[in-house]
Amino acid sequence: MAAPEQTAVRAETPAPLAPTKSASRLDLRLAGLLGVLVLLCVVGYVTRPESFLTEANISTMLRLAAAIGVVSVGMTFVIISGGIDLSVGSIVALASVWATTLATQAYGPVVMVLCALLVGLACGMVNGVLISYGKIVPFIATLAMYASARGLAERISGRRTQVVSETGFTDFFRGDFLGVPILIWMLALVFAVGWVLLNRTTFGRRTFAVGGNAEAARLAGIDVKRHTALVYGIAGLCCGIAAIMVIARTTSGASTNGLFYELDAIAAVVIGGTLLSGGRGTLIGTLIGVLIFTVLNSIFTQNNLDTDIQNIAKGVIIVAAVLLQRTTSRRNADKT
Amino acid sequence: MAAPEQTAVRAETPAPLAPTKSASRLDLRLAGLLGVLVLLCVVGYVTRPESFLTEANISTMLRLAAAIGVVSVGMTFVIISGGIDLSVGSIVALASVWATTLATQAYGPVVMVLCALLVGLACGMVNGVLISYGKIVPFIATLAMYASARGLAERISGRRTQVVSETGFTDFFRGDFLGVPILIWMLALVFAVGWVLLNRTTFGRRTFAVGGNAEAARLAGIDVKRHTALVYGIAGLCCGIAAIMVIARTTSGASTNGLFYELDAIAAVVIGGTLLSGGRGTLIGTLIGVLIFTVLNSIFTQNNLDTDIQNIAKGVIIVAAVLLQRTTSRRNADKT
Amino acid sequence: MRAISLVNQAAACEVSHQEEADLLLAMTGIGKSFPGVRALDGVDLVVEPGEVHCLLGQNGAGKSTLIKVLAGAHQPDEGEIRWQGEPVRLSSPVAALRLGVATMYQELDLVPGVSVAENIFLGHEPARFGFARKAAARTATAALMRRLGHPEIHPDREVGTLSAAGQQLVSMARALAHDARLIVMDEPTAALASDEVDNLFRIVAELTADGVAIVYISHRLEEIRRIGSRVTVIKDGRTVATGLPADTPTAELVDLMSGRKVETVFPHRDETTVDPTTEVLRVEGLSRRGEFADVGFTVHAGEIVGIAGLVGAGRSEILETIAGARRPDKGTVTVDGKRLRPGSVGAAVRAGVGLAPEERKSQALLLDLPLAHNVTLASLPAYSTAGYLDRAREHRDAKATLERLELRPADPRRLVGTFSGGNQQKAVVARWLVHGCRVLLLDEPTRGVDVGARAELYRLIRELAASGVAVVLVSSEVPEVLGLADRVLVLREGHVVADRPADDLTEAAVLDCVMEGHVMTGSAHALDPEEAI
Amino acid sequence: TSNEAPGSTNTAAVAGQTGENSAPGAPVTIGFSAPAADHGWMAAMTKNARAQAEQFSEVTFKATEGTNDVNQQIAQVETLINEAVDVLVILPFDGKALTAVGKQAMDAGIPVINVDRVFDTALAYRTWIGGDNYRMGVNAGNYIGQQMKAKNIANPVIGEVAGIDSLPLTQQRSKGFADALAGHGFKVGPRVSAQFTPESGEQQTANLLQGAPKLDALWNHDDDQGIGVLAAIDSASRSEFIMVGGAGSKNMMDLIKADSGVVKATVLYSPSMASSAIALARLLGQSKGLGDLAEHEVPASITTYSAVVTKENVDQYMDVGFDS
Ligand SMILES: Nc1ncnc2c1ncn2[C@@H]1O[C@H](COP(=O)(O)OP(=O)(O)OP(=O)(O)O)[C@@H](O)[C@H]1O
Ligand SMILES: Nc1ncnc2c1ncn2[C@@H]1O[C@H](COP(=O)(O)OP(=O)(O)OP(=O)(O)O)[C@@H](O)[C@H]1O
Ligand SMILES: [Mg+2]
Ligand SMILES: [Mg+2]
Repeated sequence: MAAPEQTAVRAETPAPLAPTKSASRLDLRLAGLLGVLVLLCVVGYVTRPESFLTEANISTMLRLAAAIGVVSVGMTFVIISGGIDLSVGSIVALASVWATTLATQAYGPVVMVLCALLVGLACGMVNGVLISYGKIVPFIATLAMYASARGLAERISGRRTQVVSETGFTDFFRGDFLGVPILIWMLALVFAVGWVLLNRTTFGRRTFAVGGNAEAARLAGIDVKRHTALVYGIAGLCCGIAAIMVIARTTSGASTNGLFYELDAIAAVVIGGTLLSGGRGTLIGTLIGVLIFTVLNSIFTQNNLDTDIQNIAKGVIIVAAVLLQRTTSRRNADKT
Repeated sequence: MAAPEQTAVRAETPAPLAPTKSASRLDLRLAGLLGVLVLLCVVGYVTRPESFLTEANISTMLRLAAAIGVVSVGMTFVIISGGIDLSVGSIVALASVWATTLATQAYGPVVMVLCALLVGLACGMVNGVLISYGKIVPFIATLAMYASARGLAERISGRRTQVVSETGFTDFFRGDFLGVPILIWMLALVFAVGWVLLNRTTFGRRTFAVGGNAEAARLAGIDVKRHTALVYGIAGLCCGIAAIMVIARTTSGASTNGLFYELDAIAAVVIGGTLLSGGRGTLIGTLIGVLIFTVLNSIFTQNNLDTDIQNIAKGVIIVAAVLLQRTTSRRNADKT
Repeated sequence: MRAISLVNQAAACEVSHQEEADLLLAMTGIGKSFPGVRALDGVDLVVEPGEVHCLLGQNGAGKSTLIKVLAGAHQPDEGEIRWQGEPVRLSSPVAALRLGVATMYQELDLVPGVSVAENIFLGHEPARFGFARKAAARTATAALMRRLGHPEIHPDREVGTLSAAGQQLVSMARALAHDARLIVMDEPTAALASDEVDNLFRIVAELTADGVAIVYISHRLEEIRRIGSRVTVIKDGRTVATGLPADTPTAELVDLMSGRKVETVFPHRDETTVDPTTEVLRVEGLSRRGEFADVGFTVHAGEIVGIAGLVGAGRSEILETIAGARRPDKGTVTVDGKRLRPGSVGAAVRAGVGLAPEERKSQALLLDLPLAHNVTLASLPAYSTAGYLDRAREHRDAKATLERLELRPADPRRLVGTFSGGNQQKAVVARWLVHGCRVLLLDEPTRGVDVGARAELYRLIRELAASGVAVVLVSSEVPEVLGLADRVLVLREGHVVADRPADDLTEAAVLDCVMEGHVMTGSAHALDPEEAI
Repeated sequence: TSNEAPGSTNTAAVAGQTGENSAPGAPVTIGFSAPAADHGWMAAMTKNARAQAEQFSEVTFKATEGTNDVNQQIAQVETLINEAVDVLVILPFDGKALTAVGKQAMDAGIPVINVDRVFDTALAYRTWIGGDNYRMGVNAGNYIGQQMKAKNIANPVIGEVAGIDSLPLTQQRSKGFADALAGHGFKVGPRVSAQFTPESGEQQTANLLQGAPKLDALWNHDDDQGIGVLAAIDSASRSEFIMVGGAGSKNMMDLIKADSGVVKATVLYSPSMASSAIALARLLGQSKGLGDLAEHEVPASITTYSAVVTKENVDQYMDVGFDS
């Protein structure tokens, strides 16, 4: 969208022999972002030295970050591929509701998990097919899903919060493994798998190509439509995983789950340095983006700040973070 | 986002067979859109023949459409210029609160109106300056405003709904002129002024240029930064006008006003055929887009549909409208 | 129309020894329509192994469309394609690539955000179980780049940071990576300087020696003379001649392409229109760190000053700085005796400076807007009272200007994106003509423009100068600079190394001056002046 | 596909099944407008209203389904006025914002029953029925205060998980809570505000618990978000405090009855008021009074009582417990 920057003239002498590594500028951005995160942690520690950097609080923050983190992984793929997904929150709601109906719960935990994943994947694929084969712009197609999926979730649940009585499910997902909560393991795993998929497989590299120049990708023989559909499928699957996490955390499924996830996820991805116009981005940046918002929230709550002050501060901090991040990366870039 | 279209090769025989009129494809889209609107009206009439197309109901629908319609006018400018504004709802809230504090009300209706307009304009200009001179991408800059403005509205109002006791204000804005409610006049006026500004002035022409190719606009001597700032200022001003309308309708100002206006406005603009990537769009399309959503709502209400069904149907109808609109315009294009 | 001669002696000699008379590719009666346009209307193309088959035609004749059909990117409405005698259906780009047809498209078809190696192997990445084997791709890329004579382009480098020439090399490497039997090159030299062109031709020669066939598209006839085996001419979507020898006289080729007589490709200088008493543009001590330093010159009314130099010498940057699009570190620009505010395009435009930038699509045109809106973009204040546009006058003036430029079709309501390259370039010039500018800065005005349209542009530039405008012309084609300009500046690595009247210079002299001591100069074969007609 | 067991009767509270007034009267069309039924309590309100209307054969029920956009709700009420219903039952998203349209209806001769969130002027409604948010907070505060006294805790840390902070009802509840605690010489400690949803309840409580290593009591405004609050408490393995709920969901009452966890009580804010509102609307439409009162007319204002439900009296209130 920031057309002025993007269309800036780029030309280059054939002369410079030093190969500019493709990642270096990105690395600097990430360093700036990490700086913002560390700064926030310092603020948290200074204001609440007794409780902020405790193991318990870190574990709490990470568990809070888990669901939105997983959704943001999927969102990163979508945005890198040049799209946008407004429906993630609604898909989380639908998957969480569908996986916790009495009927589903009766089949036991495995079926509940499969149900959430399948519902997420299916919704994502519907988005993908509408966008790639139906040629509906992503904003509109996922806006439609945004309305429909939540409506369906309300319909299925009768707008009741469905409590999970299936203890096998809650025991497992609310439990620990090697002293670390399962939710945090899941978050780590999704990030790791996402990272490998994005950076180490042909699928991931093609995602960059589709987002960077879809026509070039098509001419190079990539099935852009199928690829686009799959990317939204991945985003949907991530919503399914997030739904499992939300069910585990709240021991219930409700059509009100996942409210505002779309804004939170997009904000985390964009703060993380992924271009909204596609073709460029990192999952590490997204992870840091998610953590920044989580830490911010924790600081606010622990310091007993009013919601109104929280909101005002949030806006100011977003702007400050972006500006700070840019200044650091520019200063360093000048040095090299 | 739809990169394939943009990168498609465009060249032309010196001896073309049929000179394609520039606007014709857009006109066809608009015709398709109008078809959708008419179709919805027919559905409304068939299901509720006794009440749907009555004068009272049409007036109700138009007054409901007024605030979001005005916001959508500003949003159309922003999107055509290649940006996005997520903060419109929050700005409406802030302006409505600021204009209805006891202190403001004490100065009388004129000051209240000016206050709403100024607050809207100021917020818009802050957005604009952050985006153009601060070089923060529109999504992030307006996301920050989205959080901050609502926070500030909560702070100012102490989260209380502020009742307007200034009867001069309510009497005027809730009144009629020549038998038509003032709110509808205002909507018509804003649309007319917006249309002239967009299609008949240098400002509008430059807006298309900045959104279509910011670098080309810059090299042609247009001050792209100042222009961008002004466009967001206009969007803010529209929010101020919408705030006045909301105050008139609710006879109060509250920090909860304008919830989800950003999504509704963007949806109306995009359904109306304006490209999210900028450079192309019409205000007529936006108006029809707003009306489609309003009529939809009225049909749902009058037919006593459950919210969940409403949501599901809304999604389906959005997709259907886009597909329908495309098929009609393609079929007609083939004929010529 | 002249008779079509399918069998050609000269070409036959060059066909590689193993597959004597066997045809590699035969496309017959290919037709393709787009909404409202019949782009191809029965094109025939026959390619033998090991030949360089040149496609000629005006802008919009259908060359790129034809090769997109061949590449599987467009589906033809009618016609037959035979590959080594077998009928084939090229349903997708993959099908064509499998067959052995690799294509370098006219529009750079690279992904800017990813690395050189990934661009080259996009769609056919070396992979194991879906995991990309980056090391393998890197090694192969490095080898390809060495083969192309540019080992300094690192496989990990982001393609978006390369110059146009560098990107063209990556495209080339990608075509080579496919091990193709037929490589299609659509205007590969449009963005290349002469030494890079030599390098490209060396590789073409290597390929044809291996029996690979090349389909070569270019608007530069002298290139066709140097490497072409046979020529096919396309006009309005039809083949009008095929199997012509590469040394067919220029007049004859131009005649076939345009259906009318164009005397010369490059202009000959007439008597000068310079008014030495009126200095319009004065540039003094202009510098930008890392781009150019201490550039100074003056241009008088009616004078055309040409700037020659290698790609990357900083010519575009100088023009952009004069136009206010870049802020100089030092130095001043004076127009009609008034100093311009540095770094403000608006101030420059108001003072009458117009820039026709290098990349017309990304820097000059609003492809989705009508021609009239594009043409008046810089003069909006003149067409409005208190901001309200006088659209009737705007339309009238635009139309008059378009007719004066013989821009076809001169319909101001038509979207710019639907015009051919040459006509788009005229639209850019029309913008400044409408504005009534004092100084016109032209950056590569004839890139990608066909011979017929070129001649018209030259005439137009001359006319402008004659009306008292000061023109600065940047071009990579030395004969063009020499033929048009009254005075020539030669730029090397951001410094002006020569400033002389054009009459004192020959092409060889300019090239010598341009090349001398340049890092990249591997083989300094200058274009032979004889070849350039 | 819901958790509701088939044939379950206590999902909706209904009134007016006995006495003289239960006999069918003249036909009445009742228009109903409420905010979006996006959480348990609000969903129960809508459902109760519908269920109550179905009890009366002569009542035609026109519900416009909810929205949290006041502008939309105004349009919905206007639509109902245009349709000339006999009585309007309005639960405004924001009482002050809908005052004008309420007045418009009254001016058009349609009596308005204002439910819960009160209009700004009595001119805008014929009868108001609703809970007392301030007293709800007071009752919660008093209960906690007494428990703390009983346990002899001198300086208790008392937490609060509020609902949507920008709603007046939340502010009233919090004020009542703070005032009552002050009466016992205590004050509110850590406070967070959630969104009336289980997910937000869990998130906010998780953070609250981290900020407060030790708690003695916790009041949660809403039993629907309480599901999340309890999940967070469970995750943090905390049990050193007592928790009091709000509104009175069936789920929470079951927990109180079982007495196995931190939940010891809940303060009613029962959605049964919606059922009563419909019953009153019918009476208004038929120009009848309330049977047990001496008045000829339906009273102008009825405030429901926010009883504290504890283990001792829970059975008595099970029938008004709503599905969260
Ligand atoms: N995707 C498309 N949609 C519509 N028309 C098209 C499309 N691509 C090409 N055309 C039309 O087909 C005709 C042939 O265009 P083409 O690009 O093949 O010309 P060309 O010979 O390559 O010209 P140039 O020398 O300028 O590159 C032109 O009239 C052009 O407008
Ligand atoms: N956007 C940019 N960022 C960094 N360096 C740039 C940029 N644009 C140009 N340069 C540098 O400026 C110098 C000259 O650029 P350029 O290639 O445009 O020269 P030129 O003489 O105009 O060549 P051409 O023949 O392509 O017009 C080069 O060293 C190039 O690397
Ligand atoms: Mg071409
Ligand atoms: Mg250049």
